[in-house]
Parts: sequence; C-alpha cells; structure tokens
Amino acid sequence: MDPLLALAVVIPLITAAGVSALTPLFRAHRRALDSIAIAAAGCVTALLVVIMTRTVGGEQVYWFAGFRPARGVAIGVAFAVDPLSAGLASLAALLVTASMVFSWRYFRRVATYYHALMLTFLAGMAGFCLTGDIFDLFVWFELMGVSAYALTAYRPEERGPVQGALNFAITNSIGAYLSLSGIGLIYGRTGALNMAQIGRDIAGHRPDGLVVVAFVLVLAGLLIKSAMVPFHFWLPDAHAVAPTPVCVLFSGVMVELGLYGIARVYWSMFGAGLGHRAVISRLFLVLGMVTAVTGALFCFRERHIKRLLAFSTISHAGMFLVGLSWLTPLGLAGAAAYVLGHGLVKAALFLCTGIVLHRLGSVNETWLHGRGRRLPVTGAVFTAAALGLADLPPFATYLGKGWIGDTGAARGGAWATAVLIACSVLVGGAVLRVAGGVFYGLGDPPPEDPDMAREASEEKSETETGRQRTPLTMIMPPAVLVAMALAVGLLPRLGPVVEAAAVRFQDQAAYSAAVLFHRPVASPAAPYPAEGTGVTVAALLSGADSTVGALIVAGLALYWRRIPLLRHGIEPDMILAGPVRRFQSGVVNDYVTWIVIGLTGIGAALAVTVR
Amino acid sequence: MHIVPFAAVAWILGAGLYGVVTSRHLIHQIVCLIVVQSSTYVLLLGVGYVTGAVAPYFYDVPAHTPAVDPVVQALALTDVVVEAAVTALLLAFAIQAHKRFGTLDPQELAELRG
Amino acid sequence: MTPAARRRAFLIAGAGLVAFYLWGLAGLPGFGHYPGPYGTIINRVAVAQTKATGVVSAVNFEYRGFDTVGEEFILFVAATGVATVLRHLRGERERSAVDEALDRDAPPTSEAVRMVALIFTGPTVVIGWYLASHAQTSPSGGFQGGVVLATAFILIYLAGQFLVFERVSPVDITDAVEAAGAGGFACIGVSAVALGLPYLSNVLPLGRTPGAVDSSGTIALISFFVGVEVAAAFVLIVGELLEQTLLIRQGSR
Amino acid sequence: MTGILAASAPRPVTPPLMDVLQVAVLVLVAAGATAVVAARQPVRQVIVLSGYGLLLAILFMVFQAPDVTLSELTVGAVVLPILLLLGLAKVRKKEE
Repeated sequence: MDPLLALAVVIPLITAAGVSALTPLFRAHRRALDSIAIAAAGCVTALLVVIMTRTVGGEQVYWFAGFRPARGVAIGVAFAVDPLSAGLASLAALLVTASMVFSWRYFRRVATYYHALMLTFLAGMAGFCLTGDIFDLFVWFELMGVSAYALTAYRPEERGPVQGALNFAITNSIGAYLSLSGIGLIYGRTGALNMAQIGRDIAGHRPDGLVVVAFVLVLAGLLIKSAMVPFHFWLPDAHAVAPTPVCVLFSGVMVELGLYGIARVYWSMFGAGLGHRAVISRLFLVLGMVTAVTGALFCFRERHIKRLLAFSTISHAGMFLVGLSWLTPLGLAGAAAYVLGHGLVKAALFLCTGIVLHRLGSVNETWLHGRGRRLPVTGAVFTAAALGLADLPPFATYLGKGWIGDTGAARGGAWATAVLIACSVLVGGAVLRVAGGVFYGLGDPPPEDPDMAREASEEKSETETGRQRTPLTMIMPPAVLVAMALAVGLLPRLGPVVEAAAVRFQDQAAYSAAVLFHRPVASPAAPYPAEGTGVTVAALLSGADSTVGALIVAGLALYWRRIPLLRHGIEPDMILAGPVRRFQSGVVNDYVTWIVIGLTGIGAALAVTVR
Repeated sequence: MHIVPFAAVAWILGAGLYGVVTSRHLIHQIVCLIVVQSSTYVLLLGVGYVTGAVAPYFYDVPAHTPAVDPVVQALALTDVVVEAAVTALLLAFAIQAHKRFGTLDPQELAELRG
Repeated sequence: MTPAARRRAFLIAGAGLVAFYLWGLAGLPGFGHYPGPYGTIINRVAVAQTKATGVVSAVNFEYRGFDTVGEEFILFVAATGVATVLRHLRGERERSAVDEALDRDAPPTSEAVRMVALIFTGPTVVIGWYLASHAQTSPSGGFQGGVVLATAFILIYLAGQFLVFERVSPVDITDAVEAAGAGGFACIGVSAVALGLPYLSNVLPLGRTPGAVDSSGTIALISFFVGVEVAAAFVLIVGELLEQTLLIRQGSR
Repeated sequence: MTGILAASAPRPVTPPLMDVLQVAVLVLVAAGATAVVAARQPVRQVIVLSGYGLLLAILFMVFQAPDVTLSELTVGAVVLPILLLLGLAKVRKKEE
C-alpha cells in the first residue's frame, strides 16, 4: 500500500495544526508563515500528481490501520483512488497553492487563521476525493464545509460576509444532515459503509423504496454543494462576499467536488442496484439543463463582477452535470476535461478580479468602465481567460464541451448540445463584456443597478487598495493558470487517457474487485462502446461558434445604445431584474424551502418511475 | 413497535425543518438546525439496536454476549462533535450579524443587505 | 416569498418529503433486528485484536480512527473560525477583556455561587480525567472527558470572574494546546507510517489483560490527545464568547 | 455515571418491558423536538433544548449506547445551552 495516499491528507492537517500552535512565533515573521503554507500546498500538489500517474494502471487502495477486508467485508476505512479522483484532488491542491501565492501581498492584515483554514480546506477536499468509504466521505465533506464557512466570514467587520456565511452554512449543513440520513438508511440495509461493498450488496435486487430514498438523500448534500437549481441560492451570496482568493477555490473546485461526489456515489454504489439508467439519465439531464440556462441568464445581467463569475460557475456546473447525464465514458471524460479547463480559467478570472480590487478598489462593472486601462497586463490575462471560458480552441474547455456534445449527439441529444452552446455564448459574452468595458473602455458603461452598486462598494477593506503597481506575486498565478489551460488543451493523447480513466471510473465491478478483493482489473469494461475522443471537427466548430457568439453578444451589450433603431429600446438584460429580486432574496428560510421543494420533486419523480 | 422509532425519526426531521423555515430569529434557527441533526442520531442508533442485547462493552461481560452494533455508536459520536462544531461557528456568525445589522431576523437581514 | 407563502409552500413540500422518507424507512429491517455484518464482526474480534473492552472506543480510535482525525479537525476549525469571526475588530476599542471584567455592570457573583462552583470544580476535573483516560475499558473516551474538563474551566469562570478565567486559559496557550492535541493525534498516525506500517496502525504494545489501563496500545494514547484537543477547543470557544459579552457590555454604556 | 455504567451491564431485560420503555421514551423525544421548535422565545427555547438533550440521552441509554449518552449529556444538555445562553446574553445586552 502506498503511504503517499495518506500523506496527501495528513500533511496539510499537521501543517495547519503546526502553524496555529506556533501563532505567537509567526506574529513577527509573516513571510515564514506564508512560505510554510505555500510549501505544504505545493508538496501536496506534487504528491497527488504522482498518485494520479500511479493509478492509471488500476485503482490504488489504502486501508487505514491495515484492516484489509476479509471475504469481501470491510471493517476499516479505505482510500480507493483512480485517475479521475486523484486528478480532481490535484486540481484542488494546485488552486490552493495558486491562491496562497496570490495572497502573499494581498491581505492588509493576515493571522495564522487564514493559512490554517486554507490548509484544512485543502485536506477536506483531498480526503473527499480519495476516500472509498461513505461515512468518511461525509466527514471530509463536513471538514471542507466548516473551513469554507469560516473562510467566507474572514472579514467579519463588514455586513456582507457574515450574512453570506450564514446562508452558506445553514443550507449546506442541512444538506449534510440529509446525506447522513441517507447513509444511515443504506447502512441499515447493508450493514456496510465501504462504497464498493454497499454497491455489491444492493446490486442484483430490484430497487425498493429504501434504495431510492437513500440515493436521493445522499444526493441532497451533493446537489446543494454543486449548486444545482433550485439548490444553488447560497452560492452567489457566498461568492459575492468571500475573499477573492477563497472564491477561486469555491468556483474553481468546490462546486465541482459536489459533482464528483454525485458521480462517485452513482457509479460506485447505486448504479448497479438502482438500474433504470434511462430514468437516472433523464433526471440528471433535466437538472443540468435547468441549471445551465438559469445560471447563464442570471450571469448576464450582473454588474457585480464576483457575482457575475459566480453565476457563470452555476451555469458551467449545469453543463458538467449534462455531461455526466449521458452515463457514457465520453460524457464523463468530457465533464472531467471541462472541469479541469474551467477550474483553471475561472481561477484566473477571479484572481484578476482580485487584482482589480487591489488596484482600483471596486468590483462594480459600471464604475470600473474604462478605468482598467491602467492595468494592461491584467487586462490581457483576464481577456485570455474569458476567451477560454467561451470555449475558444485550443483551451481545454473546448475539448470537454466538444466531447459532451459528441456523446449527446450520438444519443439524440443534439438539441441539448445547442442549448449548451447558447449558454456558453451568454456566459462568455457577459465575461467578455466585462473585459472589453473595464480594461479597454469599449462602448458605454452598462446601466447602474443601485443595489449591486451598494453591494460592490462594500468590498473595499478586503485588501489595501490604490496601489501604484501590481506585485509580481499577484499577476503570475493567473497568467500561469491560463497558460496551463492552453497547454492541457494542446496535450496529444489527452483524449484516450481521459476516456480510459472514465471507463475505469464507471466499471463498478472492477472497482469493487480492486477495493474488496485486492484484484485491480487491468482493462475495465466500458458500459458503452468507446467513442472517438479525437479533435473532431464538431468539437472545433462548437468551440469556435460559442466564442464568436460570445464576442457578438459582448459587442451588442457594449454598443447597445448606439445601434440606431434600438436607441430608445429597453435594456435587454434588465428584464431579468424582477426574477432575480424574487428568487435570490437573501433570506435563508426561502433557500431551505426551495431545497425541500426540489428534493420532494426529485423524490416524487423517482418514486413514480423507478418500479 | 417496529415502525415507531423510524416514524419518530421522520417526525423529528420534519419538525426541525419546519422550524428552520419559519424561524424569524437566527439563534432560534440554529437551535432548529440542532433538532434536524438530532434526527440522524436517533436513526443511526435505532438502526444498530438489537433486541435484548447488551451495550458493546466486554469489561464485565463474557465475550460473545450478543451486543448492539458499536459502529453506529461511533458514527453518532462523530455526529455529536460535528453538531457542537457547526453550532459554535453559526453562533459566532449570528453574534457578528447582530453586531453589524442590529437585528437577528433573517428577513430583515436580507432587506438591510439589499 | 412572504412568510405566509413560505409556510404554505413548506407544509406541502415538507409533507411530501417526510412521506418519501418514511417510504425509505419502511424498507429497513424491523427495529431490533440489526442484520450486520459490520458491527457483529467488530463485536466478535475487537477485544482480541485491540485488548480494549470498550468496543466503541476501539472503533473510534482504531478501526475507524481516520474518521476521528477528520472529526477532531472539524472541531479545530470551528474553534479557529470562532476566533476569526469574534476577534477584536478594527474600530472597536482594543482594551483587553481582562480589565473590563473588573467593572462590568452585571451583578457580581454571589458567595453561594462561588462556593458551589469551587466545590464542584475538583470533582469535575476528576471525572473528566477519568473519562479521558479510560476510553479502552468503560463507556467513556477523550471526547466526553474533554468536554467535562472544559466545563471545569467554565466553573472556574463562575467562581472567579473572567479575570481568573483569562489567567487560567490565556488565548495563545489554549490555542497552542488545542493545535497540539489535534496535531498530536495526526502525528501518532505518522509514526506508524515511519515504521513502514499503514497510517494509524496500533504501534504500541497492546498489553496482556484486556481492559487494563496499559492495554490497547495507541487507543488510550489517542483518546488522551483527543481529550486535550476537545477541552482546549471548548475553552477557546467559551472564552471568545465571554470576551465578546464583556466587550459589548462595556461598549453599550 | 454509575447509572450509565449499570445500563451497560448485562440485564436480562424481557423484550416486552423494554419495548414499552423505548416506545414511551421515543414518544417523549418526538414531543420534545416539537416543543423545541414551538418555543419561539429564544431563552425559553434554549432551556427546552437542554431538556430535549436530556431526553435524547435517556433514549440513547435505553438503546444501549452509554458512550453516546455521555456525549449527549455533556454536549447537548450542558455545553451547547451554555454557549447559546452566552450568545443570547450578548445579543440582549445590545438591544437595551
């Protein structure tokens, strides 16, 4: 067994404990503190990349305290790692490292608290990815959550953060408790907590009420974490107020972890026992579609840049779920590649926003219009990242989107592909509008929305504003991340590798053989015939389409009031102001009500269809 | 008898959620969240119970005496710690919110926030 | 949504959710018929394998010890987060809470309360220590012991005002102790890795007689560290809350 | 303490009696949860919560879970109410 697996989680934990134990020492030497934290995060990144390369040949399983399963019954806790989980974990570690480097000069005052919380957050995310035990999953889910709540309220001297953190914490805690109820149910049936073992026990029987309910309840927490409509309301509130380096992690990887959790519990536990693949596929498809469209619409009418990026994350999360919903290796591979590319560019976008906040002291698009001309480099990086978000080839995003489109088209879901492209156009258009307006002063400033302005003006105290030059430690991370997004998209043989990993991820029999019987399967069986992952013309086209569309939309948005015929027309994107007010009310009671409504809906749908 | 414990679980969950949804006071809401979580303890321990069995301690009992499931008890213990942690954190948030907004009504908080 | 509309929407949807949940619960084996195998196997092998007679502690600190690592750090994060959120804020008067405690406007604690509190402090410490150090034998363990120890500090506060509380538990020290507790637990696991064993393997001699104080190897040790961590964490949290209270009392004049 | 330890000792409990006891405690717990939610005045609610914690502890004892009983007693019935009361004290001070 490979001790690296344990160390990937233990190193950040011990470092966190260490730095906070030595708090008085670090008061004088802040740089030492920063260096230690960055070193720990970077080291974890390296570890996870090594682990990922080692898992290509088959799942790596690590039994804590050495309690290996006997006759397929596990009495210990196991990490069961495959390339996809290790890859997602290393993305998380990479982004944590990047935002730590960014924070080097960012915060006005910083205590050891910030570093300790970032490291525990990293440990939670890594453990969540690597574990093969459903209750262990819950524990790391909670550690991740608690760290995230605390980080959201890192600037409690302002109004926003505490309220955003409250909504975040209450909704996500309820989700966690629902998931725990589901775990209790499935334990009562199988008397097991190891996911592979549970999967084996419930496979082969007709799915009854208990299995369906357990599935939905376990899903609840993950749907909330991954911000699926109507479980998404907490996300914009939290993103708008969390420190920008923390937003990088929320948008870049935490939401995606929720989706990973959905994929994990489906393909490792419930898939075989639940059956009814068509029903599940339809369920995921509908959820993803609604989320993608809603997120895109809300994104376009935002003026608060961090909120705008938050809604674009919601939209993309929806697209990822659509990728999973086809239940094919290519769909999963597409979602994985898309998550990677999106995580990199979205992180870069947030970091650039942080630079804007640092130099110009606002995140209000209207106010910033044209003022960003002073930041040419930041503008260039932001624009490049925005194009990447609009799936411009050869950014990794276009591959993911292309593969999702291919597999969808092969299953009569061409319409879905069209909708997804439309969403990319809207989201990319919104972000490019920001880029053109803020950094190049094109067109007219978009009309002011008083509430958004008030909100955006609250951001000041996060960082020391009005600096004369951008520190290198701030501009480097986003630049590197964008470059990586490009590089990943250009990797040869990326497709076959990722699709092979996806096939392994989806082969439940191979998974349980590797976990429970120490028999890693060399070549897992694909549930569907493998499809081509080559750089198809369709992929290139869809990527190019959405980029061109995004550019057009951005141009329209910027020059709207100069188009003669429409000069006195109404503001296109303000039509949505009403719905946003009504739904994004900021009242946590509403959010919980929506959670209950959504779950009841999903439950009813499955109750009538799964028989 | 066989359904009573589990009916209680569902009832507690529903009651707690009702409290969270209708609460107009953050600290009241946090307490309702505790109730929601308490339903999971009852579920776990109810699932692991064995009629007529002893607690899983073999200090003064011969080994192999039928005992109830120790695993769910360990899970419930973890659950209690999580409850304490989350509650403390939420309470701190609520105190800050009150300091910033001067109210603890979620509705008013949202309006003040705009 | 207006409160009324919200209530109506919930009553409908919530009823549906509860019904759905009951549908699942109905699928459980009847109450009192735990099917196993997990717990049944543990009950059979635990005493022999770990020399601990308290099987729940064996599960917490040995079989599923890794969960407990995460659990301890959840508490650690909560304490850290509470400190982050409630720390003295810019603009607020930076006077430390200690000298505020002297002239706070709350009525001073009555002699009776002081006496009772003082009388109870001793036993509380004893019970907490007993619990924290007998995880392997009887129903107890680091967590319960730690909480009880923490309540002893609260009693000290009752008896001797905040002044003493601060002196007995200065934030820096408590912070360090808490981190040491959580970190120590994680490090015990690493020691196993250093010996080439899986993380958290029981590296200490198990002792001969099950249930003896020196039995069960690392279980007792881990339980002790957990006790330290939990006690410190709760003292920190309570301390922060008290400090806030006093500051505000001062500010509200 | 001793009572809890006694509960863990092997007592030849006749299932029917145990059933009655368990059902009674379960009903009490469900009622307690309802009471906690129904108590709208925060301070009073915290007192009710402490009682609810006590009920849960008894239930766990009847479910043969002395360990959980102890933690529920210490956390649910004592420490959390204290924390909440501290929070409320601070909030009330502010409102005056």
